[in-house]
Amino acid sequence: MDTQFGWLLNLVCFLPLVGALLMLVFVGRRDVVAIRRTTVAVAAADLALAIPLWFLYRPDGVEFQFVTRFDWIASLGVQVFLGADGFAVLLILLTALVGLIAAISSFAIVAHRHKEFCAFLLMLQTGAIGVFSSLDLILFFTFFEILLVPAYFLIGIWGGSRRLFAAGKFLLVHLAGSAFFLLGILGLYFFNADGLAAVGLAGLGNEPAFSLPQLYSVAAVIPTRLQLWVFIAFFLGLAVRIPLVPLHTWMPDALVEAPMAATVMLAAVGVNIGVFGVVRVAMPLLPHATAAAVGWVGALALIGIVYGALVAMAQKDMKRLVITMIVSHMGLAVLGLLTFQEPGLSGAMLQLLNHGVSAGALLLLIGMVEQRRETRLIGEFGGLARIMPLLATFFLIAVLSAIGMPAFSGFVSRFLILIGVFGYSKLWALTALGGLVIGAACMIWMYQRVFFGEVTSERNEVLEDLDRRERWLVLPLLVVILWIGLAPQPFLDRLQPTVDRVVERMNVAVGQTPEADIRELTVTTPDGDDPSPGGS
Amino acid sequence: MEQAVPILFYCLAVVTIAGGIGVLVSRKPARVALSLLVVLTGVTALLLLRSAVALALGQIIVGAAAVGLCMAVGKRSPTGVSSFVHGFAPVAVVVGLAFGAIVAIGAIFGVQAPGQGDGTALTTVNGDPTGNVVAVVRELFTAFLLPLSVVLLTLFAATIGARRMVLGPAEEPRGEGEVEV
Amino acid sequence: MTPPAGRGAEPVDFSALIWIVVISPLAGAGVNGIVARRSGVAQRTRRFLALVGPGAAAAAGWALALSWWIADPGKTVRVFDLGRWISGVELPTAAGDLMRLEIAMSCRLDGLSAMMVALVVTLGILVHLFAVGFEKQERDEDRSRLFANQNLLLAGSLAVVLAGNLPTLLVGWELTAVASFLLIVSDHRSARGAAAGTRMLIVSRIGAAGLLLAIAIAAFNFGTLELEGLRRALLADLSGDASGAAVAIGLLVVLVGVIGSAQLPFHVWLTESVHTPVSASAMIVSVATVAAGVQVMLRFAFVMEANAAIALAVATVGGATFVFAAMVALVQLDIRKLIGHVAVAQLGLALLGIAAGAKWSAVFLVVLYALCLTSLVLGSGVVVRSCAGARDLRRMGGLSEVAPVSFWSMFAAAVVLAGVPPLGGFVAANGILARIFDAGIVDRGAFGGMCFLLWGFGLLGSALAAVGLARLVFMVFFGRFRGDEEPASCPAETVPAVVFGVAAPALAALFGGAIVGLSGGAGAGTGIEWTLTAMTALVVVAGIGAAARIYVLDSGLVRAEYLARRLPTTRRILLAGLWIDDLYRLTLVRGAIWAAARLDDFDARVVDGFVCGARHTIVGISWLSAIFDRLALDALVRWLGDGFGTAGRTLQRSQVVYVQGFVVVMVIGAAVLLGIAFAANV
Amino acid sequence: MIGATHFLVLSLILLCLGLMGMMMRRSFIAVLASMQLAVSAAVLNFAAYGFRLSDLQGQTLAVVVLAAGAVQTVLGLGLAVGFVRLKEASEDDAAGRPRS
Amino acid sequence: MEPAVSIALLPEVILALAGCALLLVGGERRRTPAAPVAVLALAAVMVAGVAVVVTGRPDASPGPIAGGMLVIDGLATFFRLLVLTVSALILVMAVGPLGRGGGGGAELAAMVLFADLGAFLAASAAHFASLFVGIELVTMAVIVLVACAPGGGRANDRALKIFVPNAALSAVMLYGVSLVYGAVGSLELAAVRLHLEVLAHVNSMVVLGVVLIACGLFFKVAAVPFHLWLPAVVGDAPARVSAFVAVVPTIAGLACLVRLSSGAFSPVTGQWWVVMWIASAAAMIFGSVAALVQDRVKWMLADLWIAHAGYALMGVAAGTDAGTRAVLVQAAVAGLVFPGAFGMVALLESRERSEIRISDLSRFRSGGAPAVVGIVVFAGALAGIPLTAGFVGRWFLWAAALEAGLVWLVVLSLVATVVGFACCARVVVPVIVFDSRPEDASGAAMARDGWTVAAVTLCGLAIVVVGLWPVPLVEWAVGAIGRV
Repeated sequence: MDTQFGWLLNLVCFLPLVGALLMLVFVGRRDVVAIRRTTVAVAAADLALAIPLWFLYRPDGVEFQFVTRFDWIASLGVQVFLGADGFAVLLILLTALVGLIAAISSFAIVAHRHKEFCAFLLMLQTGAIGVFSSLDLILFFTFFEILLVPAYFLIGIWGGSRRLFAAGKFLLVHLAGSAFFLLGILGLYFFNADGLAAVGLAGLGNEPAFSLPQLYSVAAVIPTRLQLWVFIAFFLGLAVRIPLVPLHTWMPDALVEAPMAATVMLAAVGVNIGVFGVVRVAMPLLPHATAAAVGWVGALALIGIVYGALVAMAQKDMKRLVITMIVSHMGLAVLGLLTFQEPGLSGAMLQLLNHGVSAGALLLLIGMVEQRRETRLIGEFGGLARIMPLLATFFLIAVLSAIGMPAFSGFVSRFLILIGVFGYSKLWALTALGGLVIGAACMIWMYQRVFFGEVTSERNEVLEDLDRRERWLVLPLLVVILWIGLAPQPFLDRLQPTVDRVVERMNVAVGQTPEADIRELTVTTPDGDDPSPGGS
Repeated sequence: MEQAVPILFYCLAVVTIAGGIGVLVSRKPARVALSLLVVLTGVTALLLLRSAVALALGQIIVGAAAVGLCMAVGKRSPTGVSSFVHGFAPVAVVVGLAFGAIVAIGAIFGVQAPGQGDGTALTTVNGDPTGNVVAVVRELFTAFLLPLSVVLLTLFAATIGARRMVLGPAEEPRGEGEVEV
Repeated sequence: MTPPAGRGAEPVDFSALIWIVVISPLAGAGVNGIVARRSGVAQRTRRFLALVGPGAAAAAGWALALSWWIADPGKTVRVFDLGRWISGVELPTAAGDLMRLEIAMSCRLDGLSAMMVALVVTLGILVHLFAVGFEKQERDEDRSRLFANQNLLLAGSLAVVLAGNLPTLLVGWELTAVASFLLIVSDHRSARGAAAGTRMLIVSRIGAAGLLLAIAIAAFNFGTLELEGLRRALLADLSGDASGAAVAIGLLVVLVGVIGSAQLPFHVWLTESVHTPVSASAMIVSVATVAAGVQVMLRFAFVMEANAAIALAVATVGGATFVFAAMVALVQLDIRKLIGHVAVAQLGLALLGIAAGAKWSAVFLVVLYALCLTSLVLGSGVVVRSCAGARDLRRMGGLSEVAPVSFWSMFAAAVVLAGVPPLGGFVAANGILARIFDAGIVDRGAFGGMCFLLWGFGLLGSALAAVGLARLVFMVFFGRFRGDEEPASCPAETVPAVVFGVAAPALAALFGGAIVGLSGGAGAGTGIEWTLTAMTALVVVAGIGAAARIYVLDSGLVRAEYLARRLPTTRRILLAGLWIDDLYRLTLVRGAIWAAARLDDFDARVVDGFVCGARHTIVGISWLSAIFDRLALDALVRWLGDGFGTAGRTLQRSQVVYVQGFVVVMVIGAAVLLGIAFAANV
Repeated sequence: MIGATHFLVLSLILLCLGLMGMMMRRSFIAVLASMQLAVSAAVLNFAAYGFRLSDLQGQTLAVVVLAAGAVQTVLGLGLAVGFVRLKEASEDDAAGRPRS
Repeated sequence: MEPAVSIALLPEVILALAGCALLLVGGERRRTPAAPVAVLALAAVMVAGVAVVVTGRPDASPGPIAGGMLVIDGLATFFRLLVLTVSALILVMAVGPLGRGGGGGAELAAMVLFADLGAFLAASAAHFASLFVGIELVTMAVIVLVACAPGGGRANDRALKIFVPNAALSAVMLYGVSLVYGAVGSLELAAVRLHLEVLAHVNSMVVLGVVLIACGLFFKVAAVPFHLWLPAVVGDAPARVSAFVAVVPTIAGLACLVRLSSGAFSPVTGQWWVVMWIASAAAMIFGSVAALVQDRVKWMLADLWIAHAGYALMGVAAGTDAGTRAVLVQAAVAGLVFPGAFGMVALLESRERSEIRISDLSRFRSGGAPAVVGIVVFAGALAGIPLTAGFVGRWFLWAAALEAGLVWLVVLSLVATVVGFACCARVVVPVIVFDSRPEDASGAAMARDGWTVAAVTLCGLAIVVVGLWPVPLVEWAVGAIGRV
C-alpha cells in the first residue's frame, strides 16, 4: 500500500463537494456570474489537481497507490479507505475533465436555479470520483448510491418534458439494483467475518471487513456456491448501471430527458461505473462465479451490442440515438472483460475512456445544435455541414471515434477487445463484429441525414457555427480522442496493473478449483445452514 | 365438599356462559348490564371455588362499579338499541368460534400445566394463617407495589382524561395568529 | 520485426524516407484542412499548400523507390518500425502459449511496395497538379477541404501500400476509406453524394471488420501479425492440410480486396462515387482502389496460389465483374458513370489475373489502369466543363476540336486500356487470358473446367470493355456536337497543370505499355498461345469496330437509339445495374430499418414494459389496496347502516373505518398466526 | 375432579364470547361489557392455575388486571359520554361518529 | 425479595409526580396560561433523562429491582432515553400550540409523561405484571392524548379506533400471559426462561401463550394485520399528536418484544421465529405498498411507519444479539426520523387545513433552501439512502437477518425498501418544484414556528450525523445489550 500523495486523491475526490457546499452557503442565488465562476474554478481546480495523478502513478505493481485509510465505523470494520490504481486514475481524470466541460457547457442551457444546478453537478463529480477511488466496499456502495441523488435532481428539475417520469424510473431501477448489490456485500461480509475461520484461515479479528485488498487476498477461498449468490446480487446491481440488456430501459428515458450537461456527465462518466464495478469488485472477488456465469453474461452483452445498435437505428432523436448506442458500446466492454485475458481486459477498460470522450463529445455537440435550433430530431436537419462546417468536422471526429475508426480512440479498444474475444469464442467475435458494423451504419446514417444533403429547413440556414467558447469546450475531448487513438501505450501501461490483477485472479478460477470448494464448504450459505468447518 | 365442587363448577359455568350469551344478544343496555352482572357473579363464585378470595373481592368491587357505571351511562346512551341479526354478527360468530377452536386445539389437548395444588397453600401462604386476602394484599404492596401504583396512577389519569372527554376535547384557541400566513 | 540485416550499412536512410512519404500527405491534409481554410489565406498560398504534401510525398516516394532499386543491389525485403503503437499486451494463442502483442506501425519495402509507392505518389502529385490548375478556374472557397481530403487519401493509400503488418494495413485501409468517404461527400449539397458516401463507409466497415477478424485469427492461430511471418505461416499451413484458420484468413483478406477494388457485389460504392469533383474522383478511382483493393490482393496473392478454392472464388468474382461492368458501361449515358464502370471492369480483369496466377500481367494491367483512368477521369472533367457541366454523352460529340489535349490524351488512354494490340493493355489482358487458358490445360486440378468459362468471361469482357471505351471516345469526341449550347473551349485545357494531369499519365501508359508490350510480347511461342493472342486481338478490334460502326459512322446516334428500342429490357436491366443496388436497398437497407423499427417497438413495449410493468404492478396493488379499503368501508357502512335502521340517511363517505372491522381482522390475524405457529410446531 | 383444564375451557368460552361481543355489538355499552367478559376469562385462568400451582402471583396479577380493566371501562365510558355530548351538541349525525 | 422501592425508580417517580402535577395544575381552568405547561413537561422529561442516566446501570445483567418487577439494564436505559428523546422532541414541537393556551394542554402534556412512564415500565420489565401494566399505560395515555387532542368530534372518533381493538387485543394478550403462567408456573421473565429451558419440548400451551402475547405486542408496534388503527389514527390526528401516537407505543412494544425474544421466550425459537418472520414481512410489504399511492402525507407516514416497524421486527426475527442490536439502532433511527418528519408536516398544518396532501408540500418552498434540504434529508432517511440514519438502521437489520439466514426476508425488505424509495421520491417532487406551481399560490406559506423548526432541525442534524458517523449510536446499542 503506497500512501504517498494520498492527500491529493482525497482532495481530488472531495474538492467538488466542498466547493458545492461552500457555494451553497456563501454565494447568493441571484449572483449567476459568481455561481458560474465558482463552479468553473472548483471544477478547474479539481482537474488541475487530478492531472498530477497521471504522472505520479507508477504502473509497476498491482498495489493501490495514493492510499489513505482511517476508521469510519470501527466496530463494523468500515473504513474511509481511498486509493487508486491506473484504471481508477484514468477514470478520475476523465471525470474531472468531463466535469469541467459539463459545468461550462451548462451555462448555456440552464435557465433557472443556477446555484442548485452547479452544486448538483459538482456533487455528481464527487460521487463518481468517490466510486472510482473507494477501496472499501461500503464506501464504494455509499458513493454508488449518493451519486443517484444529484443525478435524480438534475434530471427531475432541469430535464425535458417527461423529466419526472424519467427521473423516477432512473432512481427506482438503480435503487432496486443497488439493493441487490448491498445484499451481495452483506454476503461477502459474513464470509469475511465467519467463513474464514471455518476455512481454516485466521479470522479477521479487528481487521477492516470491507477492505477490497483484504477481500482480494481471501477471494480464492470463498466457496463457489456463496460466490454464485453474491455474484448474482452484484450482477443485478451492476447490470443496471452498465446497462446490460434487458435492464437498460431507464437509460434512454433518463439521459434523454436530462439537461445536456447532466447527460454528458452521466453518459460519459456515470455509465462507466457499472463496468468499473465489475472490474473492481465482481471479477477479482468472485472469480469462480464470474467464470461460471460467463456464458450468460456474455450472451447478454452480445445481445446488447446488436440490439443497442439496431434500436439506435430506429431513433429519430439524435440524443436518443447516441444514448441508445451506449448499450452497444458497454456491451462490447463487458464482452472484453469476460475474456479474462489481457487484450480483452485492456480493451474493455480503454473502451470506457473512449466511450467517455466520444459520447461526451457527441452529446456536447448535439447539445450545441439543440441550443441553436431547439430540436434534436434528425428529420429537422440536413445539410448542416455547409452551414456549420466546424461543428460538422468535430462531430465527424466524434462519430468516427465512436464507430472505431483507426487513429481515433475507439479503434484501439475495439481492436484489443476483438482480438481478445476471438481467442475466447469465435462466435462471439463474429456476432460482436456484426453488431459493430450495424452500429457504425447507424451512426454514419445519422451523420449523413443531419449534415449532408440540401438544407431542408429555412431555419437551419441561419444557424451559426461554433463560437470560440464552444470550440474550446469540445477540443480537449477531441485531443484525447486522437491521443488515445495514436498513442495508446501510456494508457495501456497504466491499465496494466489492473489487468494483471484480474488476470491473476481469473487464472486461479479458470485453471483450478479452489481449495475451499473441494472441501464442500457450506459456510454462511444463504440458506442459513449451520456453519460447519467442513472436514476431509 | 370435594364432591360438591364439580357440581358447583358446572352449575356456575352454565350460569356464566348464559350470562355471557346474554351480554352478546341483549338488546337493551340494562339487560346487557344485568347479564354482565350474572357473569361477574358466576366468575366470582368460581374464583372462590379456586380459593381466590381476595380476587373475588376485587372482582365484586370492580364488577359492581363497572355494572353500575354501565347502567348509569347506558340509560343516557343514544345508541342503546342494538340488534343481533344484522351487521357483523355472523362474521363475528364465525371468527370468534374459529379463534376459540384454534386456541382450544392447542390448549385443551396440549395442556401440561405443572403443579398439583389443592388451594391450601393459597389460604395460608408461607405458613401465615392470615388467609388469602392478607396474603394477596401483602403481595400487592410488596412485590406488586410498582404495578399496582402505576395502575392506580393510570386510573387517575384515565379518570381525568375521561372527564376531559366528557367535557369535550381541547378547545381550539381563538385565532390569535396561530398560523402566520 | 526488423530484420537485423543491413541495419548498420544502410546506404540510404530508408526509414527517414518512409517517414516523409507517409507523413507529408498527412501533414498536407492537416495544413489544408486547418491552416489553409482560414479566411485570411490567399488563393495562391492555398494552391501552394495543396501541392506541398503530395509534392513532398512524390519526391520522397520516388527517392525511396529509386534508391531501393538502385542503391540496394540485393533487393532484400526490408521492414521498418515507425513507432510502437501497442506493446506488452499478452495474448494467449491457440498453441497454448502467450504471445506478446507488439504492434508497431511497420513498413515493408520490397519490389511490390516500391513500385506501388512510385505509382501512387506519381498519381498523387499529377492529380493535385491538375486539381490546382483546374480548380483555379472555379474560385470556390471550399477547395482546401477537398485538398485536405485528397491528401488524406494519399496518406492512407501509401500506408496500405507500405504496410508491413496487418494492423498497419488496417489503419491504412481505414484511412483510405474515411478519405474516400470524405471525398465522395465533399459536395455537401448533393444528397446523392451523401448517400453514396454513407454506403461506401458502411461497406468499408464490412471490410474493416473482415480485416480485424483476420488479425484476430492471425494473432490467435499463427501468433504473428507481420506480413512476412504470416506469409510463411500461411504457406506452411496451406501447403499441408489447410486449416480452417488459414483458409479463413485467406477468405477474409480476399474479401477486403474485393471490397477495396469495388468488385461484385460491392461495386456500387465506386460507381456511385463519381459525382464528386473530378480530382477527387480520380484519386478514388485510380489511387484508392489500387491501394485498398489491388494492393491487398497482391500482398496476399500467395494465398490464392496456395489455395485453389480461394483463387477460384476471386477469379469468379473478378471475371463476373469484368463482364458485368463492361456490359453496364455499354449503356451508361453519364460520362463519369461510364468511366466508373470501365474502372470496375478493368479491376475485375486485374483480379482475375491475380487469381489465375498471372501476377506480372496483372500488376502491369494495374499500372496501366491507374494511369489511364487518371487521364480519363480528369479528361472527362475538362470535357464536362467544356459542355457547361452537362455530363450526358448524348449531348456531346465532336469535342476533339474544342478540347484537343483531352481528346488525344483520352484517346491514348482508351486505346491502351481497351487492349489494342500491341499496346500495354493488350499485352496485359492477353497475358492474363493466356494464363487462365494455360491453367485449364496444364493443371486442371486447380480450377478445373472453370478455367475455360473464366477465359470465356475474360474474352467477352475484353470485347465489351473495348466497345465501352471506344463508345466513350467516339461519343464524346467524334461526330458532331449534339448539345444545345455550343461548346466552349475550357481554359483549363491549356493550363500546364491540367495538361500534366490529363496527358502525362496517358502518355506514360501509352509509351510504357508500348515499350513493355513490344519487348515482352515476344515471349510467347506455342501455337495455342499465338491462337489465343490472335483471338484476344480479334475480339478487341471487333469490339472497337462495332463501336465505331454504331457511334462514329452514325453521329446522330440513330443506330444506338434503334438498338436501345430493340432491346429495351436488356437496356433497362443494364442501366439498373442488374438491380443489384435495388436489391440492397430492398433487402439490407429496408430490412435493417424494418428490424430496427420493430426492435425499437419491442424495446419500448416489451423490455421497458417489464420494467414499467413491475412499477405499475406495485402501484396497482397499492391502488387496489386503497380501493379495497374504500369499497370495503363503504360496503360495511352501508350494510351496517341498513341493519341499524338508518337506511336512507346519507352516510358519510369518510375515512371512518368501522372500528369493529379492525377487531375482526385482527382476531383473524391472530388466529392465522396461531395456526401457522402450530403448523411450525408439528 | 375439576382441574385447570375445566377452567381453561370455561375461560376460553368466555374469551370467545367477549371477543365476539367486541366484534359484533353495536351498542358501545355492550362492547364494554364484552371487554369485561374477556378480562374475566383471563382472571379465571390466573385463579385456576394459581390454585393448581399453589402460587399467589397469578392471583395478585389478576387483581392488578382487574384494576386495569377498570381503567379501560372508565375510559370507555368517557368516550361514550363524549359521543353523547357530541350528539347533543349537533344533531347532524353525519359528522363522522361511529355507529357504536 | 427485593425491596419494593429503590432509588433506581427515580425517573419513574419524577415522571409520575410531574404528570400528576400537570393534571392537577391544568385541570380546572379552561384557559391555562399554558406556556408553563410545556416548560414543566419538558423540564420533567429532562430531569427524568438525567435521572435515567444517573441511575441507569450500563453494565449487563443487573439484578431486578422493585420487588422483582423491573430490571434496569442497558437495554432498559437505551429505550428509556430513546423514549425521553422522542418525547422531548415532540414536546418542543408542541410548545407553540400548548403555549397558545386553550383547554386540555395540561392533560396532553401529562399524557405524554404518563406514556413515557408506561414505556419505562415496559422497557425494563422483569415481570409480566410490569410489562402488561406498562404497555397498557402507554396505550391508555395515548388514547387520552388522542381523545383530548384538538380536532373536534373526530378526536373521540380516533380515540375509539384505538380503544376498541386495544381492548380486544389486550384481553388476548392477557389470556396469553395466563396460559404461559399456567404452563411454566411463574410470571417472572427470568423464571419463565429457566422453566422453558428445562421443558423437554415446547408444549402447545406455551406456544399459544407466546403467540397470543406476541399478537398483543404486535398491536402496539402496529404489525400487519394489527396495524389497522395506526393509519386511521395517525393519518387523521394533528401531526404532533400523530408523531407521538405512532412512535412511542411502537418503541415500547419493540422493547417488550426484544426483551421477550432475547430473554423469556428465547427457548421457544421455532414458533417465535415464524411469527416474527410473518409479521415482519407483512408489515414491510404492506407498509411500503400502501404508502405508495397515499396522497395524504400523514397517512403515508403512518404506512411508512408500519414498514419501519416491519424492518425492526426483522431484527427480532433474527433472534441473535446482532438482531437485537439492529432493532435498537433501528428504533433509535426511526425515533429520530419520524418525529422530524411529522414536525415538518406540522409546519404546514393549520386549523383550517389539517389534511396535508403531497401537493401541499410545495408550500415548503416558502421556507427556502433549509426547508427543501430538510425535506430531502427526511425523505432520504425514510427511504434509507446511505449517509442518512435511515440507511444505518436498515444496514444493521439486513446484516443481522442475513447472518441469521433470513435471506428471503432480506430480499422482501429490499423490495419494500425500493418501493419505499418511490414514496419518498414522490414526496420530494413537489418540494423540488419541478415547476409545478402550488395549488394555492395565494394560500398559506409554512408556519413559522421557531420551536418546531428547532426540533425538526435537531432531528435533521441528528439524522445526518448518525448517517455519517453512526459509531456512537452503535457502540451504545452494543453496550446496551451487553454482549456481541
